[in-house]
Formats: sequence, structure tokens, C-alpha cells
Amino acid sequence: METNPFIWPFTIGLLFISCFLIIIVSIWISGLSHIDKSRIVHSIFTRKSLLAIRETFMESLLHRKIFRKNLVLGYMHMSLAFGWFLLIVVGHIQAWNYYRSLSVPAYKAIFFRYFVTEPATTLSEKTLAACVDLLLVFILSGVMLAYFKRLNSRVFGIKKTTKLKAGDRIALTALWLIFPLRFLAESVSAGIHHNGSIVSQPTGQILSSLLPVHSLEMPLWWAYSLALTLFFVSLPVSRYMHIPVEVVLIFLRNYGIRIKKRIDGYSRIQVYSCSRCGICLDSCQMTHAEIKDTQSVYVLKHIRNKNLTDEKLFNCLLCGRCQSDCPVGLSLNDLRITQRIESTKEYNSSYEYLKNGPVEVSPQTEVIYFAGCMTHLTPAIIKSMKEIFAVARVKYWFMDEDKTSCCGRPLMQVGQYEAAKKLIGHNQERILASKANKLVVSCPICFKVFNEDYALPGITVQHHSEYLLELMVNKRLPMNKMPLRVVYHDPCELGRGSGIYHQPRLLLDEYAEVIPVKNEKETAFCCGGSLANIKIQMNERNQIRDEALEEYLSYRPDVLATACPLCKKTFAKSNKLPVHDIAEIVYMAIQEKQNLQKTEYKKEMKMEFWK
Amino acid sequence: MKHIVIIGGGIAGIETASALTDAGHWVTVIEKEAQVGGKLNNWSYLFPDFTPVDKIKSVLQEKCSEKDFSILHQTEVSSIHRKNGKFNIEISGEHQLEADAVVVATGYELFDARRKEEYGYKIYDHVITSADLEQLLLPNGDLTVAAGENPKRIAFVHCVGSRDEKSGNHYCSKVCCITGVKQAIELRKRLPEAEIYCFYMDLRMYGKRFEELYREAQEKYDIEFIRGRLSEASEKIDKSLLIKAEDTLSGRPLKMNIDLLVLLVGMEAGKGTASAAASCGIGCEDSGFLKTADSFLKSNFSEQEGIFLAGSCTAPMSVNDTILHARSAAQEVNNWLLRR
Amino acid sequence: MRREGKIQVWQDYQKEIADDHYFYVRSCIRQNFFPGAEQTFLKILRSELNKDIYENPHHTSCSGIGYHSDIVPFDTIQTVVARQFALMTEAGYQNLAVSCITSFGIYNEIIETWKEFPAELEKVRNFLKTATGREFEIPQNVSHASDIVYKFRHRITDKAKHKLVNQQTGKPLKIVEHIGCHYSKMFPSKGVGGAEFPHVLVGMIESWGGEVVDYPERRHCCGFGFRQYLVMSNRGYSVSNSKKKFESMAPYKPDAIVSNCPGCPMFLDRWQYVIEEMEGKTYGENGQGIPVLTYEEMAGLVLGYNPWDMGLQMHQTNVEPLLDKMGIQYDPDLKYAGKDGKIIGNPMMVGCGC
Amino acid sequence: MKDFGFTMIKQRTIDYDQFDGRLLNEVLEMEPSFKVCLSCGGCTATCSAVDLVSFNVRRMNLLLRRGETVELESEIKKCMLCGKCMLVCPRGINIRNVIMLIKKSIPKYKTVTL
Repeated sequence: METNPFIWPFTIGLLFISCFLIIIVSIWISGLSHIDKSRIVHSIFTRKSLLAIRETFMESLLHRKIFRKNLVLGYMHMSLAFGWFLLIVVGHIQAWNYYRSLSVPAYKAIFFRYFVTEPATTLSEKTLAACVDLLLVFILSGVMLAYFKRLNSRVFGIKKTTKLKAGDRIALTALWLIFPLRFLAESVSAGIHHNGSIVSQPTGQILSSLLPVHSLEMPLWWAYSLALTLFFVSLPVSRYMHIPVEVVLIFLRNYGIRIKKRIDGYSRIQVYSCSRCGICLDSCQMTHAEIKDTQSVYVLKHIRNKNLTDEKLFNCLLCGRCQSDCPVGLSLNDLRITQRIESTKEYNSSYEYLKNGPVEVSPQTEVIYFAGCMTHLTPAIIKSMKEIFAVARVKYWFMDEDKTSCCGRPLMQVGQYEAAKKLIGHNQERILASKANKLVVSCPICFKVFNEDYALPGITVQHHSEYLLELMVNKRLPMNKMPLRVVYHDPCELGRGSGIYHQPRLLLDEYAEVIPVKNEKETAFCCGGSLANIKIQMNERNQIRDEALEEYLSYRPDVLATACPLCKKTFAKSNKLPVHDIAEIVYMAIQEKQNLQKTEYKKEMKMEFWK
Repeated sequence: MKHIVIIGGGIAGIETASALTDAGHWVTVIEKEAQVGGKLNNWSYLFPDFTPVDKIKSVLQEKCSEKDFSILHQTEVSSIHRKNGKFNIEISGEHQLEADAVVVATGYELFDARRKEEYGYKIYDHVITSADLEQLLLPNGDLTVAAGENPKRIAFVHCVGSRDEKSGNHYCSKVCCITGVKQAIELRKRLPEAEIYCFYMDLRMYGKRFEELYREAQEKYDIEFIRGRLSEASEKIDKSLLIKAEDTLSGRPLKMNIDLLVLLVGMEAGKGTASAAASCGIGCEDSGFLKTADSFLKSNFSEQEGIFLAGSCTAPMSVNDTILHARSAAQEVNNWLLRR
Repeated sequence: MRREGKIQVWQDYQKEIADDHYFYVRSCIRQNFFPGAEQTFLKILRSELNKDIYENPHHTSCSGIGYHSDIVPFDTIQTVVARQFALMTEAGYQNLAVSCITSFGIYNEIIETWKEFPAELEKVRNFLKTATGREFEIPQNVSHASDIVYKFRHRITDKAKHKLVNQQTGKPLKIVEHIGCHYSKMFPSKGVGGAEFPHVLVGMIESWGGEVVDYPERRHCCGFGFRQYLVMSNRGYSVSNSKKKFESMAPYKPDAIVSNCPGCPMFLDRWQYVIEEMEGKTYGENGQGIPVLTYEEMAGLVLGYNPWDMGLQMHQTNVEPLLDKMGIQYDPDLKYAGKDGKIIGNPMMVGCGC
Repeated sequence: MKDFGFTMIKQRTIDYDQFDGRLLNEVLEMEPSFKVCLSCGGCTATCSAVDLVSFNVRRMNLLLRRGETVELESEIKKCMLCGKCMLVCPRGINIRNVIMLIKKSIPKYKTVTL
């Protein structure tokens, strides 16, 4: 078969990147736990693989999530990813069709127009050639948008864009050159050999009338090959690693593999799957406090480059807003926690002072109530809960009324996993010893850790908003809708952290009027008080809080309701509007009704008297 | 026209004189020094905003030269007698003045730090008072210690001569805490490399922007505050000082070597105040400051009808408070004269 | 250090010291530690200064050590002190000359108590009368023996055979003065020069040609502290206190330490030996200790008394370096000779710097 | 060495001249808000660990400022990082970061204090 030296750089590059990817993915997968490996083995020939393929198509090629966020940005990504994919596929079909063989080397497909100088004759050849031309135009439109985005990102609805490093610059330059060069090379060849199709032929004719196309043909094909090579070679050190790695990620995720409390192959895959699109920058509230270098995209980049500092790693609220926006669906919170565990593993505490005595709880106890450390600084919540328990005639054990260890979540958030396990073990023992089967928690921070990291077989863990809703539905609480306009603020650990959005709203709706706001549920703001961030300064927290409050205030609510003592304290400090926990509002309504009944009863008694 | 004699030409005296002159009275100020301004002349910059003292002084000077009241310099009062509803004031040089009302504005004296012998003021080379430091803080002030080097470690002692039975003063001088903070900051600006410590018993940041300045001292100027009163200082062979205190918050004794010790001296009722009190038969508090007729409503009245009090002869007072107290004294004198 | 400042303080604290006719009360422990010191004092007063000083063999301990160790109650010690006064009154004296700093403190404390609480005085008169049948007058003047030497320091200078000057270099000897805590820390006005900058020893040293070393831990207690020393396991506290002083004075390279207290010279002397044994550390020149003297011994040396007659061989830190510097002639062979000139044997414990 | 039946007593005095400020300086550089501690003790009063063990958060400040790293290391480990102290601190000090910084860096500077 005919050949030309310019195919060699491309072929070697392709070989290099293929080997590199096979080796690195093998290393990552071999670094998974036994359970995860058996998950792969048991899932590979199941429906899960089909789902993964579908997801790959929808997300990696069509970029559905980006489309949802922004049409132009979605089109740009789709044109490049899906366009290039189709170009490769159609290019190969074209080559197979022409050579009547399936064992055509890749370069024959990629440099088809160079090797096949005669014009297309059959209908299939003509159609395929036209397809290739159109695909190239499609991709070029995306490249044009990418040029434009670099110059002006705001058009794409992106406020900030990531900064580039050398590897990224090379790969980006290569990527930007590949398609224009191919188009030029094909057009020039078409100008010489008249073998072009609907777009390349006219372009070739124009070029041949303007330029010395004969002397340009070889340099352009060489340049095209070199651009491809450059792209392949720079891929491992650039963000474009996400293109192949994301596919692996999608498969593993569909097989049920999740981030562990330690760094493993899967967490490496997550790190390499970040495309550095920068969408996470937009949702990050840290920017409200002018903190602009600690966002997920930067942290993942620093992890890859092994230059992550604690100052950046720990300067994050772990609110999870970026995670719900991430087009790749990375587990950004868990990834960061894993990294924190790694960073602090040398200095955990052992809490030898924790000693469990006998737990004396009456056997009729229906509920264990755990208020949480923070709740002890918001006694109104505790009082409301106690009163509601009394109204509903619930027998409960107030587990942390005094002398109780912390739940362990704050330690977990800063990566002190081993230390957290000690507290968890200690509390777990007390909870199990109580023999009750329901644990009601007032603090979402505690709630999350009780739910996820405690082994409490046979015990239902509920946040008090869920529990109060249950009491209400079971008619154990009186109803009274107050004329109170309420904005409900989703606490991060309860909302995005535990997926509890509806229960508090349903409950609140029975006792007050809930006004929907722009940023709520998945996109709800963080109050700024998060314990997960140990680096942020108080004034910065205030800035974040004020920005969130501004939106809430624009709805002119009577009360800002929340379901977290920390959110309550954080917002209340601003002194801009009354802030109440959901339990307080329920209790307020119940109390109001009881008072009303009393007055009515008195009135009746009076009337009775005058009769 | 009524004649009012004001004893003392400090801030309080001049301020009262100026206001009473404006009200149309004939005013004579008796000042024992050659110049007016009193203790203000010892100071360079004022807390809490580092206002140069010259700014206040020049306003006082202006009032002295522009307003029509007379000042008898280097003159002291020997006795005051009431005669036919008027006051006969005998002054040095055997002159006599007749006045319808008298305002005592004799101010305060700085505590003589030598009385706290254990701190070695005037014995150890590098122990100075806040008043001494104030002069050194002027742009040309020489802060160098032994061997002509800048001090590397400096300690301030709060409450020297205040809140101290051993000094005979049970009261708080009010202004030393903030003076210490102010001077520590000024020192830090001059000596960015030095370590600066304040040994305090309580920090009484009672005034507007005082607490903020204290916080700034910690946050921005790295001044370290150690709770504990200095027990003693001793000079070492290299003229540096060994100081001892209890770090009361750790509950352990603490010693450190320093290059400069600044004693934040308190205020005392001066000799002038005592003699003024004796000569006109007005009472003194246990603290030695002059007794006011009532602590809420008559803070400018002495126990003697017609004798008024202004400024820090009644209690330790900041410049700001003194000005206000003097103005209210003028108001009270004027009202009283009109009523007669 | 500014001398003018100190002079000001010294002027502020001048006390009245009786001129003649003293009733002498001895120290309990000094008679054991440095028996020559009190003897020297009496000799100086009687033969050099021609003063009348009387001591009554019936006088007892003031019981101050027992009092400070919480063994002797206040009523008891008041009565014991009243008895001393009765002896003085009976002998026709009015001026008390006290050898011991502890006693000096006790006498002052009790006299001041009687001034503040006259009922106590009446009670004690009654106690004494009932117990012994004696009556007493409160002394008109209470002086410490060092006050008296201070008062006549210039007359001693006039008779001096030696000066506190290094004969080799001609420079004044550098001398550390240590004042017993109970001399003026309880009542600053009862001490010459007050509590912070006492002048009593400074005055002697300077008028006899020496130079005083004022070092940071000058005011610090020697560490005796009664209970600290009397209970053996507590002696670590005592030695640590002295050590703190040695560490602080060492940079000044002092030639001698002089004290006016019974306990202090004993501890400053003995602890140097103990520290050398425990830690191998010495504070004087050439691996020697710093010689420690009482002010009487210092006066005796100035007046040319034989060091062995004054009992300087009883010191555990050898005094020879100081004697050499002052150019005092002594016979090393007679150091441990008895009164009759026969050698009575070297001590079992070898002193510091040997 | 002769046995006299007693030993030298360790000084209780904090000798400031022996103070090793490296850890303090590092912590203050990374968390400047710690400079403004007033030693009010609010943190200790609210501390969740205080109920369970003898522990004093306020004293961390002093131990650090006096260079007592040995005691500091054993004390600091008692903190459960619950964050209540930060909600009561009148000066808005980022206490949890201080604790984490000390825990991290203390092994570097662990010196036996005399």
C-alpha cells in the first residue's frame, strides 16, 4: 500500500497514547478494592454496561448537562466531541468502503483525502465524502466558538474561566489547529486533484486560484499530522485526559463504585475526569468573599499536579453547590474529604477519655433525641422540640442533654476520619444500648453522619423536620396555618447533603406560607457558617451570608426558616430579619392554637355564665 | 461686670476662661507656670486617634491671645477669703484680687514613679515613664538604649501608682490603659522589629474607639498583652532589665529580659489642688481629688457657694472629658452669677 | 544604674540607731554556724568603739524559728519576747541590739502589734507577770547589730588595717550584699535604706573600699524559708533558691558575698558546696566558690583580726581566695588548729573549692 | 554525686527568654485572627469536650504563647472540633483552624521544656 513519511508522527503518537491509556487505566483499576473489582466483573455483562454506554453518549458526546446550563456552550462542546467522534467513525467507514476491507490502518482513514486522489464516483463514496465535509464544518463552527470563548467567556454564561498551564496550552493549541489544518490540507488536495466534496472542492478551487497549492500540499498534511501527534503526546499532561478517562468513570460509576475514605484508583479517575470547564466556579459562593482560587476545579488540578496546599484544600464550605452543577458528575465533596483525610492522617486524636457508662433508658422510650452541639447554643430549638414531644405525648430520651460527645461529622468534614471513628463508636454504643428504634436529630450536620457513617441496625434516623412531618401526618400534632410568609433556607447537609428538600417544605406549608425563591433545593445557598471550612475568616463568612440574605430579603418574608442550628445562628447574627428553626415555627403555631382555644374556652365559659 | 478668678491655666482653666469671657464676664486666670497648657505640655500625641497635641495647644493659645481675659503667669494663690459676698484672693507678690466667683482648675500631678521603688525608676538606666516616652515619640526622639541600639524588647506596666494600696491610690486613673495602647502602637511604628508587651491587671477601654484601638494593637501591631502586675525589675550586667510578674492566666510566675521598661504612671491630685482646697475650705475625696457637691447633677460645684470646679482636679480625666467638664463649669458659673 | 536615684531612696529611709548602752540578744543558730561572728561583733564594739554592750546569760531564743514553722503560737512568742525585754529592763538598758534577723523581725512585729493593739500588750504583761513575776518596758530603740556597725562604719575605716581592695590589681573588691528578708521586707522603715535598696551593708562595703554588685536576683531570698530547710526532703526548694541567686550573680564575678542574717550566709555558703557535689558546678574563679562572710567577719578582716580566730575555717566555701586578694597574712597550717594551737583534724566534709 | 536526701527543684517560673516562638509564629501567620484572643474563656465554657474531660481551650492560647509544646500537644488532642467555641468567641477567632494547625505542626517543634 502507498504511504508517506508524514503518517509516522501521527501513527507513533496514536500508538503512544493508546499504550499510555491502557497502562494508566489498568493501574487505576488494579488499585481498586476487592469489592470494587468484583463489582466490575459482575456488572460488565449486564444492563449496567448498556446504561453506561448510553450515559457516555449523552454526556461525553452530546454534553446534555452543559446544554441544560447553556445552549451555546453545549453546542460548542457537542460540536467538538460528537463531531470529532462522528468524523472518526465516518472517516473509517469511508476508508473501509473505498478499500473494501475492514483492516485498513487508521492513517488511511485520517488522511483519506491525501491517499485517494481520484474523485468519488459511487453514490456511497459521494455521500460519505459529503458527510465528512459537513462534519468538518460542524466541528470548525465549534472551534470558532472556542476561539471566541477564550476571548470573551461571558457570552457563554460563564463568569470565570480557568487559567491554563503549559501542558494545557500545548494541547489546546494542537486541538485548535487540528481541524483548520485538516480542512486546509483537504481543500488544497482538492484544489490539485479535484477529489474534494461539497465544501472542500469549492474551497480548494478558490485556494488554488490564490495560492501555490502544489508547494503547500505536503507542508499542510505534515502540519495536520504533527498537530494530531502534538495533541496525543500532550494529552497525558493536559486537561484533555478527561476525554478518555471520563468514559472509564462513567462505566465504573454505573457499576456502583463510589469514593472511599481513602485515595484509590477510582478517586484518581475522578480527578483525571475533570475537564476544567470551570462551571463549578460560577456556583461557588466563596467568590462572594473574593476567594477565587480554592474551587473544585483548582483543587483537582492541584491534586493532579501534586501541589495542593492545606490553605486551598480546607478553604471550602463543602456546601455541594459545585457538585450538583458538575457536568461530569464528579463527587467533588467526597473527593475533597478524601484528600483532607490524606492530608491530616498523621495527626488524628484518639479520645481515650471517652468512657461509656451504663445507659439508663426506660423501655417505653419511643425516640432518642439528639440535639447536637450547636443546638445547645440555640435553646429555642430544644425548647420547641421538648414542647412538641409533650404535645404529641412522645416518650423520648434526650441523649445529649449533657455530657455527650460530638457526633463526629465536624471531624469528618476536615478529614479527621480516624478521630471521627472514635466518637462514632462511642456514640453508637450508647444509642444501641438505649434499645429505642428511632433517632431524631435536630442538627443536619449530625444527621448526615448518623445516617451515613454510624452502624445503627434497626434504628431509623430522622431529622426533626422529617419526624415532625410524620407526627403531623399521623395527626399527633394540632394543625394551625399561621398568616406568616416564610422563606425556607435549605441547610447544605440536609438538602444537597442528604436529599431532604420536600419534608421541611410540606411541614412548613401546614403551619405557614412558604414562598419559593430562586436559589433553593439543589441550588440553595450555603449560609456561610459551614464547619467544613476551617480557613475562612469571620468577615468572609459574613459576606457569603449577606449575599444569600440579600436574595431572601428580596422576597420580603416575615421569617427566614431553616432546619439547622448553625444556619440559624449564622443568619440571626446579621440581625436583618427574624430567623427561626422549623421546629420553633411548628411550636409557635401549636402554641398559638392552644392559646386561641383557651381564650375561646374562656369565652364559652363566660357565655355559659351569663346564660 | 462680674469678675471671675480661675486658678490654673491648663486645658480646663483656659477653656472655662474662654467660655466665660464669651458670656461677657471679666476673667483672670492664675497660672503657676510661665506658660499655659498645664500637663498638655508633657504630651506629644493624643489617644485614640494620635492627634498631635500641638493642634489642641494652638487652639488654647489662640483663645488666650484673642479673647479678652488676663493671665497672671508664675503666680500662685496663697489664700482665698470670702468678704461681703465676694472673694478676696491673695496671690504671690502680696497682691490681692477681688472676685465674684472662683473656678478651681488646678488639674492633676503625674504619679512620681520613684515611689514604686521596686521598678527602679531613676535608678535603672532604661526605666522610663509614659510621660518620658511621650517626648521620645516625637519625630526627633532618641529611642536607643545601651550600646546605642534600638530596644529589641519593650514592656509597658499598667497601673503604676493607680489601683495600688502600696502607692496610696486606690482609684483608677482611667487614661493610662489607652495611653499604653497608643504608645505601644507608636513604638511599634518606630521599631517594627521590636517585641512589645503590656503587663496589665485589667484593660479599661472605656471611651469611644478605645476598644477598637486595643484590638488593632493586637491584630495589626502585634502587641502582646500579659495579664499580671510586675512585681519588680532588676538591672542586669548589660543594662537590660529582668522583670518578674505572674502570668495570671497561666497561673505561673514569669520572668523576661527586656531592654526598655515603660511605666504607665497614673494621675494624682496635685499639691496645687491640696493647697487650693485648704485655702478656700473645700473638701477633698479620699483620693485627694476635690469633692463635688453632687456626683450627678453638680459635678462643677464645690461644697462652697461661689467656688466652682473644672477638669481633672475633681477626678482623673482625659483631654476630651476635661474640655467638656470645663465648658459645663463655665455654664454653671454664668447661671449662678445671673441668679444672684 | 544611677547612683543619684539610690541616694534618694537611702535618704528616704534613715532610721534612728542608738549610740551606746546596748542590751545584746544573740542568735540561736549563728552560735552554731559561725560562732566567731558574734564574738567579733562584741570585740569590735567593746575594744574598738568603746561601747557599753551587755548580754544576759539568761536570755533565751526568741522562738522565732518555731513561730515561723507554725509550732510556737503567737501568745507564746509574745511572752518569750516580753521576758527578753524584762531582762533588759532589769539590767537597766533601753536599747536592744539584735544579732539575728529573724529575731529583729519578731521584735519589730511584736512591738508594732502592741502599738496597734494595746490590749495584746496588756494581755502579755499579764502572762509574763503570772508566769515569771517579771515586768518589762518596751525598748526605746531596736537596732540590728548590722545597723550599729553601719552607724560606726567610718570609725572602723579609720582603724582599718586592710581595705576591701584587691592588692594585686589595686581595684575595689566586688562584693555581693545579701540582706536577710526579715530585716526590712516586713517594715521597710525599720531598715537602713528601706526594702528595695537597703543601704546597711552597701554603706559598710563602700566605706571600707569595696564595690557593691547589684545583680538581678539581689532581692531574692536565700531559700532558708524555715520549713524549706527544717524538713530534709524540702531542702531542694532551699538550694534551688540559692542557686537562682548564684546563677544571677555569677556574670559579675563577685569576690565575696556578705550578709547580715544568721541563716543566709550559712545557706549561701553551704549550698555552694552542695551544688558542687550535686551538679559539679562552682560559681567563683578557677573552680572555687564565692567566699561568704558575715558583716562582722568582714569588719574583723578590715580591722586586721586573725581569720582563724574569727572562725572563718568553719565556712564550707573556702575563704582563702578572698584573704589572698585582700593581702591578709594567714597560716594555712593553723587553719584547723584548736585554741591551744594543736591541730584538731580536718573536717569530714570537704568544703567547696577544695 | 552525693545523696543529700533531696534534689534540685524544677523552676515553675516561665522563663520567657527560653521561649521558642516558632510554632506560635507559624500559627499566627497562618491564622492571624488568633492574635486577638482576650482570654475571656467563653470557648472553654461552651466546649463539648470540657464535659467529658479536664480540658481548657483558652489555655491553648497561653500554652502556645509560652512555648509549652509538650503539654500543648497532649491537650490539643482532646478537642472534638465541634465548633461551638467559634459561635461564642467575641473576637471571631477561627479556633478550629488554630487547633488543626497546631495538631499538624506541633511534632515539628516538639521540644522538651525545662
